[in-house]
Amino acid sequence: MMESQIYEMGDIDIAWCPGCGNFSILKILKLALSELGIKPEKLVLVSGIGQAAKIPHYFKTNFFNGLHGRAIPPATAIKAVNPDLAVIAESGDGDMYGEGGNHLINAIRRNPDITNIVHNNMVYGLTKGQASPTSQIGFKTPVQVKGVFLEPFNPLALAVALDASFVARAFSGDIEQTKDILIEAISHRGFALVDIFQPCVSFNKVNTHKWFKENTYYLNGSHDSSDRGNAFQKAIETEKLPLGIFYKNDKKSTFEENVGVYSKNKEPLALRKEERMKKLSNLIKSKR
Amino acid sequence: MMESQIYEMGDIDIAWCPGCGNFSILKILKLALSELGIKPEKLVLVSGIGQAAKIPHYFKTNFFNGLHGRAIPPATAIKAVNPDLAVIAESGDGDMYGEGGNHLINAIRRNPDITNIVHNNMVYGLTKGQASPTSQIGFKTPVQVKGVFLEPFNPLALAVALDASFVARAFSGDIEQTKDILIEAISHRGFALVDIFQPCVSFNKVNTHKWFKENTYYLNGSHDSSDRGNAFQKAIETEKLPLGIFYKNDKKSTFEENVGVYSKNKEPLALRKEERMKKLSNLIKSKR
Amino acid sequence: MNARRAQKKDEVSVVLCGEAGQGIQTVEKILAQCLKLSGFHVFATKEYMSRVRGGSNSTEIRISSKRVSALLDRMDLLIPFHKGALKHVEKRISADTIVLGKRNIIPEDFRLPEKNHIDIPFSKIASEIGGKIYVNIIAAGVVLGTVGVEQGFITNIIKEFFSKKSEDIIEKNIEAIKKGYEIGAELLNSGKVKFAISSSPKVKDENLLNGAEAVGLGALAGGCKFLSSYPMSPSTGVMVFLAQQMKDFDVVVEQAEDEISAINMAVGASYAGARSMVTTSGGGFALMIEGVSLAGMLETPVVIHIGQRPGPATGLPTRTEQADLELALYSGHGEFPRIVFAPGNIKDAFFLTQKAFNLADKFQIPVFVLTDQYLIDSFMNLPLLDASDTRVENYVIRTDKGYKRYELTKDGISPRGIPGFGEGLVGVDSDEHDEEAHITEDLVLRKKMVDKRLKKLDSIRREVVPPELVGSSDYRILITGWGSTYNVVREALRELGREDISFLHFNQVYPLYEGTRDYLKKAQKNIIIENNATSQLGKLIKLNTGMDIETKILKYNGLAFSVEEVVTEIKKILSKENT
Amino acid sequence: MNARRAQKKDEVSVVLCGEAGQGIQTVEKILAQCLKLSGFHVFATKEYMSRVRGGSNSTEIRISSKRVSALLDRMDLLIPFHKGALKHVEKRISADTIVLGKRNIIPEDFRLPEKNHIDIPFSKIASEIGGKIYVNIIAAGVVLGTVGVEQGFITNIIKEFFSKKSEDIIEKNIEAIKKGYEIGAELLNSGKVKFAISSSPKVKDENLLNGAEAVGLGALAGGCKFLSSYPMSPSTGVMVFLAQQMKDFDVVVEQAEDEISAINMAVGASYAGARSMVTTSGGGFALMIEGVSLAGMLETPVVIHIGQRPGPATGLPTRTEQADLELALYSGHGEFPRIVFAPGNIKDAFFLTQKAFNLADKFQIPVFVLTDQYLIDSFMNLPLLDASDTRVENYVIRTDKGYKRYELTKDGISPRGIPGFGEGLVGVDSDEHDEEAHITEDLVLRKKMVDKRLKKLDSIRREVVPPELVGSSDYRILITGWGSTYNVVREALRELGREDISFLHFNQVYPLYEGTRDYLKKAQKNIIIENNATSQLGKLIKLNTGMDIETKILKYNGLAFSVEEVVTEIKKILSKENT
Ligand SMILES: Cc1ncc(C[n+]2csc(CCOP(=O)(O)OP(=O)(O)O)c2C)c(N)n1
Ligand SMILES: Cc1ncc(C[n+]2csc(CCOP(=O)(O)OP(=O)(O)O)c2C)c(N)n1
Ligand code: SF4
Ligand code: SF4
Ligand SMILES: [Mg+2]
Ligand SMILES: [Mg+2]
Repeated sequence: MMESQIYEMGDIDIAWCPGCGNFSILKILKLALSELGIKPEKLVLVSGIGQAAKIPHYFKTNFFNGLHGRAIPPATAIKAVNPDLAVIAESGDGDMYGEGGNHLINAIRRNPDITNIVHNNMVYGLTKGQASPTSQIGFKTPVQVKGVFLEPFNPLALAVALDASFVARAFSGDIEQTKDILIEAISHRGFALVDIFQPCVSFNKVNTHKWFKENTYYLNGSHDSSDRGNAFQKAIETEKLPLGIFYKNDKKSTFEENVGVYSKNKEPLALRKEERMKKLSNLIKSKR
Repeated sequence: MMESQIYEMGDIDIAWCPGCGNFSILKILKLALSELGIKPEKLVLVSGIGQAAKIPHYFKTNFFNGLHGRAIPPATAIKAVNPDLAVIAESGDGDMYGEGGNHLINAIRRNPDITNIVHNNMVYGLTKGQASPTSQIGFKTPVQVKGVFLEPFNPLALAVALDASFVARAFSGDIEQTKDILIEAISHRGFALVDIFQPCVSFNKVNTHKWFKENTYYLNGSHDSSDRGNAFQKAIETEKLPLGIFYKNDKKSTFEENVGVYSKNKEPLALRKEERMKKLSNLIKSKR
Repeated sequence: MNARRAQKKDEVSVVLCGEAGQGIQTVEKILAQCLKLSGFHVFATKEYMSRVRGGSNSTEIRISSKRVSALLDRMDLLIPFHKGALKHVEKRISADTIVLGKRNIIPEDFRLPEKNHIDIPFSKIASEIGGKIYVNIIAAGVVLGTVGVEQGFITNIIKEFFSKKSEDIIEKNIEAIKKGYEIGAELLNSGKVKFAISSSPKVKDENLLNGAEAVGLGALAGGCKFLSSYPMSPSTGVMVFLAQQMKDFDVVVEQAEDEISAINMAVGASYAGARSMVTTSGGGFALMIEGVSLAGMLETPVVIHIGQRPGPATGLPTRTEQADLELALYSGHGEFPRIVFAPGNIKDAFFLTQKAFNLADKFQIPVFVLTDQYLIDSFMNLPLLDASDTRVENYVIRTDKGYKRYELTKDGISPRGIPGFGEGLVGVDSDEHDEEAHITEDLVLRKKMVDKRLKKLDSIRREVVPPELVGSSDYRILITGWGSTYNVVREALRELGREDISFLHFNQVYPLYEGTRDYLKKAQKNIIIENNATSQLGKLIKLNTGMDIETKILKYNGLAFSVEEVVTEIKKILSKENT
Repeated sequence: MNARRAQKKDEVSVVLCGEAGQGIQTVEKILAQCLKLSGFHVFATKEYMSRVRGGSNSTEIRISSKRVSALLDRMDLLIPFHKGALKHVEKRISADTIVLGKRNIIPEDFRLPEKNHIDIPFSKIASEIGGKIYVNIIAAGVVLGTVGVEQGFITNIIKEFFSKKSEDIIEKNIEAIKKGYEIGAELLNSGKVKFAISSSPKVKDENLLNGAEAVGLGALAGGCKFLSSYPMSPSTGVMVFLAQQMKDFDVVVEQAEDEISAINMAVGASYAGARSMVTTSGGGFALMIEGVSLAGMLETPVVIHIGQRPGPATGLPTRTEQADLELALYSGHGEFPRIVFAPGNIKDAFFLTQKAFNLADKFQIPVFVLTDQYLIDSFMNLPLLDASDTRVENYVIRTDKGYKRYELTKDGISPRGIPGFGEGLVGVDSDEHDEEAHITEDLVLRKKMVDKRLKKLDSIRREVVPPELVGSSDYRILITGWGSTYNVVREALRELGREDISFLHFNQVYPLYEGTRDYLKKAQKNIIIENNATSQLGKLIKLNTGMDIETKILKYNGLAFSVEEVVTEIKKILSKENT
């Protein structure tokens, strides 16, 4: 086990609000990664835009801080051209479930071996408090003046419905459990979705730390995470929201395994020195 | 009951291939609408781009033939500003589930009172035979040279997962059953997804009329379409693919009901003559 | 930097600087309101970081006996709310700047003469009242005191402002502002600050608006019934404004799942007969570009408000720039007409936005309103807008049986019907289509349809809003600009006091006014001023007039031009001219 | 229209016209291959509707003793496969056009002199062989016979072409082509057609390529390892080509869920060190525009192939146009450098695409390759491309511990590392950032970073591919064009045979070649030719040179220019000149 210090940036200015759940997630992720012994040089953090998406700036590693809603496509591609890298796509709920909804669906279908961490604060933080796809019915904001009336987006049910290979939910307030879930998710071979409840102290006065504590519980040992129907039932529970690993499907092959370039040669495509000249000449000659 | 003749365009050149399942869907839709007595002037067909999406050109009614993947947003808006119109968003599987995936998710969340008909031929027809999101594993195309390896998109499971208000699957080969399903879908108050299996005789030599016949069966009378868990189990069946109405949730309010402009005044917003001058003056004055 | 000295005491520039979350924006609002209602002219503008807490943000409030409307570098009073404040505005501190606050808010390594510092124990007073949160209200009180606002007003405004809070909190805020006021008044009376700003009863009745509100009001005046957008700084304010009006006005305001949905919804709503708009910023607009082309092909009106901010990509989300002109001009694949407005001030933002709706409907095209963070976030008082100067011109017809949506007409404009209104059927099609909107591969018709769409430009050109010439028509030097630089350049020219320099300001940038070349030709020297790095208007002018304005004043660090900066830059150019 | 007569029998233009689904494309391929392998020069181009069955499509195949490479209106032989055919190509039928087929394929109301019709009972022969599907193979045989191809070849080619079919089907196809060949040979021998096309052994060894293949080969030559795209006519061919090569070349080809994903994947792959590209068309590209800006901000290379088609919106999906130049030029919010290539022919499509990859990597920018449906779908023989003329230049470094991705350097280009290669850490950021790619609100640094990115333009300008001057450098009249009009204009000029007219063709349109103005200045008269309605290159030239090319030859009905059309247009201009 490495020291999580290895990821520290030193004395930097963090743009998050004091008390924000993002701090815990940052800390937990560092703990999980160091426990897994993943070196900064072998890791790429990919994020979009939002408060959560600032996480790579507080993390000493390789990173790709792309566009709002678009963390998943570059993460998928990075893993495909260099499977030696551990790749984490991480952003907020607006980013991943709103703007990026179509990519989430298709990442599940592609099943790249990446981890998808979503800071779910049920609000748009960076743009100052509009509803996010996961905002609860009745949640009032300057735009949703009468309160949200759209059915909240259920990422877990969606992921189970599309037979995602790993589906979990965690809470930023629980260091140990969340760390364990992240360790499992990152170790998992295939696309792993981890939705993390995260209090936003500035713009979400409804779903607070206390609210999450009171409205969640952990799936117990008897939950069979290989049973899709069961996972679905848990995913649509609303009375209290279950935490833990809902669903796992270990039988799926990954995108990298399927793209074809690694069937004979395991060297990362990005680093491969290919001698094309001859093949190219032959190909040109064949076009006669 | 009106004559379905009312929707006929007369002697026109239809761009579909002889034998294509689209012809049946066109016919069935005309039958369903005439049975419902919906007049051409009160109907808007909204489509994207693709073979299926050409349907408004073979239909005498109002229509909005928009961009590939973008039928749902204009359909939602049209219904919102004029709820007196019956609005149908209709396109192919690539259009609705590929390019337009994010809009499908959010149409389910918004629940506008529109019908969403998807011609699911499991292939991109108009662009000449690439895989669509619903193409089956192993399906070979000029782009998917080794066959599709992405998990096929399951629209029904997704819709049930997001608690869509009406979820059904039909087959273009079955005129009567499909007509009945469409009648129910169009009559349903709220967003109704109808995925219609449709053979593409030119580019899908796997999922043929015969294949659909052999690999589908109808949900029987005992299926409880109000039970979400049950609907989910049916939606993820793959041995044989069920047809019929999987799920209905009648308790949801619609987008039009929620947007606020119809709470006091039922007149379509688009046709309303509003006297703004005074209100505007007052508002301006209040900004002091 | 400080071109002007604080001698002119009939005008004061107050700068508040603190962290995000310290409530500077509350103070800004209260001050602007109190001052305006007291009859002072006021202008408030801010620059802030893309974060919710911490960092360093500043707001400038100009208070004056005369109308004020532009950013100054000059700071007469500086109220720092955190330690980083002085460093943050360091370059703007002059020999006349007076810093109000405890000594310890001034960093040790900072050399500030004693005479430039007035010790006010904000925190201590706040604690006595009930907590640190009152610091900013006390500060507001101090400002009001130093400029001599009548005390009577203040209590009422505070009451209204905090009306949703508890009695106790309201009381404490009143106490806080009063405490501050006493301190300020005492500074004024004792001569420690030397302001003599006179108030005018006329100002009291004026509007106090920022750019976002002006665009929003313009949309309502233009008959907007549908707005679909996705939040994005700095454009969100327009969506928020309209959302707040939903109770009184018949308008649907929907937050879309993404910008693509937003524009496609807006085009759909418009097809069905509801005037519609989107509000976004560069990156969000980039996602709408296929939709712009759709509107062009469908000939379906839509108004697009772009609140510009610095790019590329995410860039600086809360900063200002004028670098999306070319993107708007050339957005959309294929060729079709459009109009681009770029209001120079708050009043124009109102009138041009409402005009945008009429023109979009008249010509059945996308119309752009380009603002930027500086304009959107700046407040000022201005003569009451007159709603009766606006009109929702109707261009929708009731259809007959044989209605053809794309009937070929002489001017390219086909009478526009909407579904469900009349006997006819209304189709629109993103493919090339025939007069009835059905898909066609008739290539003779294709050419006719392209010509039809482009022909509309002739009529559009006939209605171009001409640029405004500020200054004498007998100029030797002409400065050309567009959009939000209007008031800054105007004031800079007043400051320079040179009769031979005039300013040509474009409120409409496309189609470019036909007489532009004549204006430029008349000048011995042309200068262009733009808040971007590549002079995008300059290029458009060159394209349209063949004239290359080589002398450029460009700024692209994310901030707006200040008056002094423009003065300095012009002087530099003049001095080069003389050598 | 028919400027040239069919006297010159060393060259023949054959047009096949039928419905989609009747197999014209198969005939086209077989013919092109057989003819080229027989040593004839060949050029094949098609126009077709956006449908899978029905409608009316046509393919022109030029067969010649000399190199041919451009669309003609002239039809020496016309083989109609359906009743609509003659109507479809009506305007191109001349007194010398010979129609091959049953009388009943000619519509009753169509006046076609007996001498212009040769009766061939295609269907009947086909039925005898085994069914209607052999009609087109018989037709191919007829063409091969009329031009005197050696019979030996044909059998082998048919065998290879149908190698995946059953023995029986292969046999029947051979029988069909032979039957056709006999008919054709008899026409030739009997003098009913008077062709005397000579073959050259050199041609046999040449390449036979279409534009899509050339771009695909160029990508492989440029080191492309990753392509992510969404199908869209006419650009899909490039994706298909690369997908077919996946077994031999290390390249990931992924069909993305939408164009947004495609470009973001491509940028991601490139960040990680795999040269990447996307292929799309106008509407798909419109969705990539935020991604283009991302590449600009991240300074991450990406090659963007746009196969242009007529817009706006869906427009005419299978037709051709040159109307997305401005969209490419100004795509992306904010300001950053780029390069735009527009290959004039198949060879250039290969070399410029491979060059695009090197330049994208060298300057860390997006590089565009603009083609169009006409270029993409046209086949021709050309001297064997030489792979050894290409090189994958490496610009990626192994990083050290203190590596900074955006190190400020003199020329704005920072050494580029990739994650997992070296000791350093590699970050990229779409916000404005510091040298280590961390988000910054340091506005002094902001300006430096804008300057850094824009400064790269200086180096980019130094490597501009100059335009090619076709014709004498001593011209009086200069025609300027870009992209796929190259060969058509070239042949038109040859046809005109005027020494005082030259053609300036741009393979690289942006940055525009510095010496452009000099070329234009030298001409007494300038003419611009573009396949669009608003003269987009003309505007770019005006912007860069101040010179307005007022005489324009524009076409925007969805078809490419034909040689005759260009000749006619030039003549019209010349005759106006003389009056
Ligand atoms: C294309 C685009 N649209 C909109 C935005 C503005 N924007 C930035 S962050 C954000 C949402 C933030 O919400 P979320 O993803 O939940 O992250 P949080 O701040 O709550 O962590 C939005 C809408 C953008 N940067 N780009
Ligand atoms: C933005 C955009 N991308 C791509 C295309 C090209 N395109 C047209 S139809 C189509 C897919 C058609 O498949 P589907 O929606 O399943 O309809 P089908 O033809 O099978 O009925 C594509 C990719 C387009 N028109 N616009
Ligand atoms: S706004 Fe909310 S999510 Fe963002 S940093 Fe503050 S508390 Fe956290
Ligand atoms: S290509 Fe397929 S889907 Fe399209 S019309 Fe032909 S058979 Fe139908
Ligand atoms: Mg959030
Ligand atoms: Mg399909």
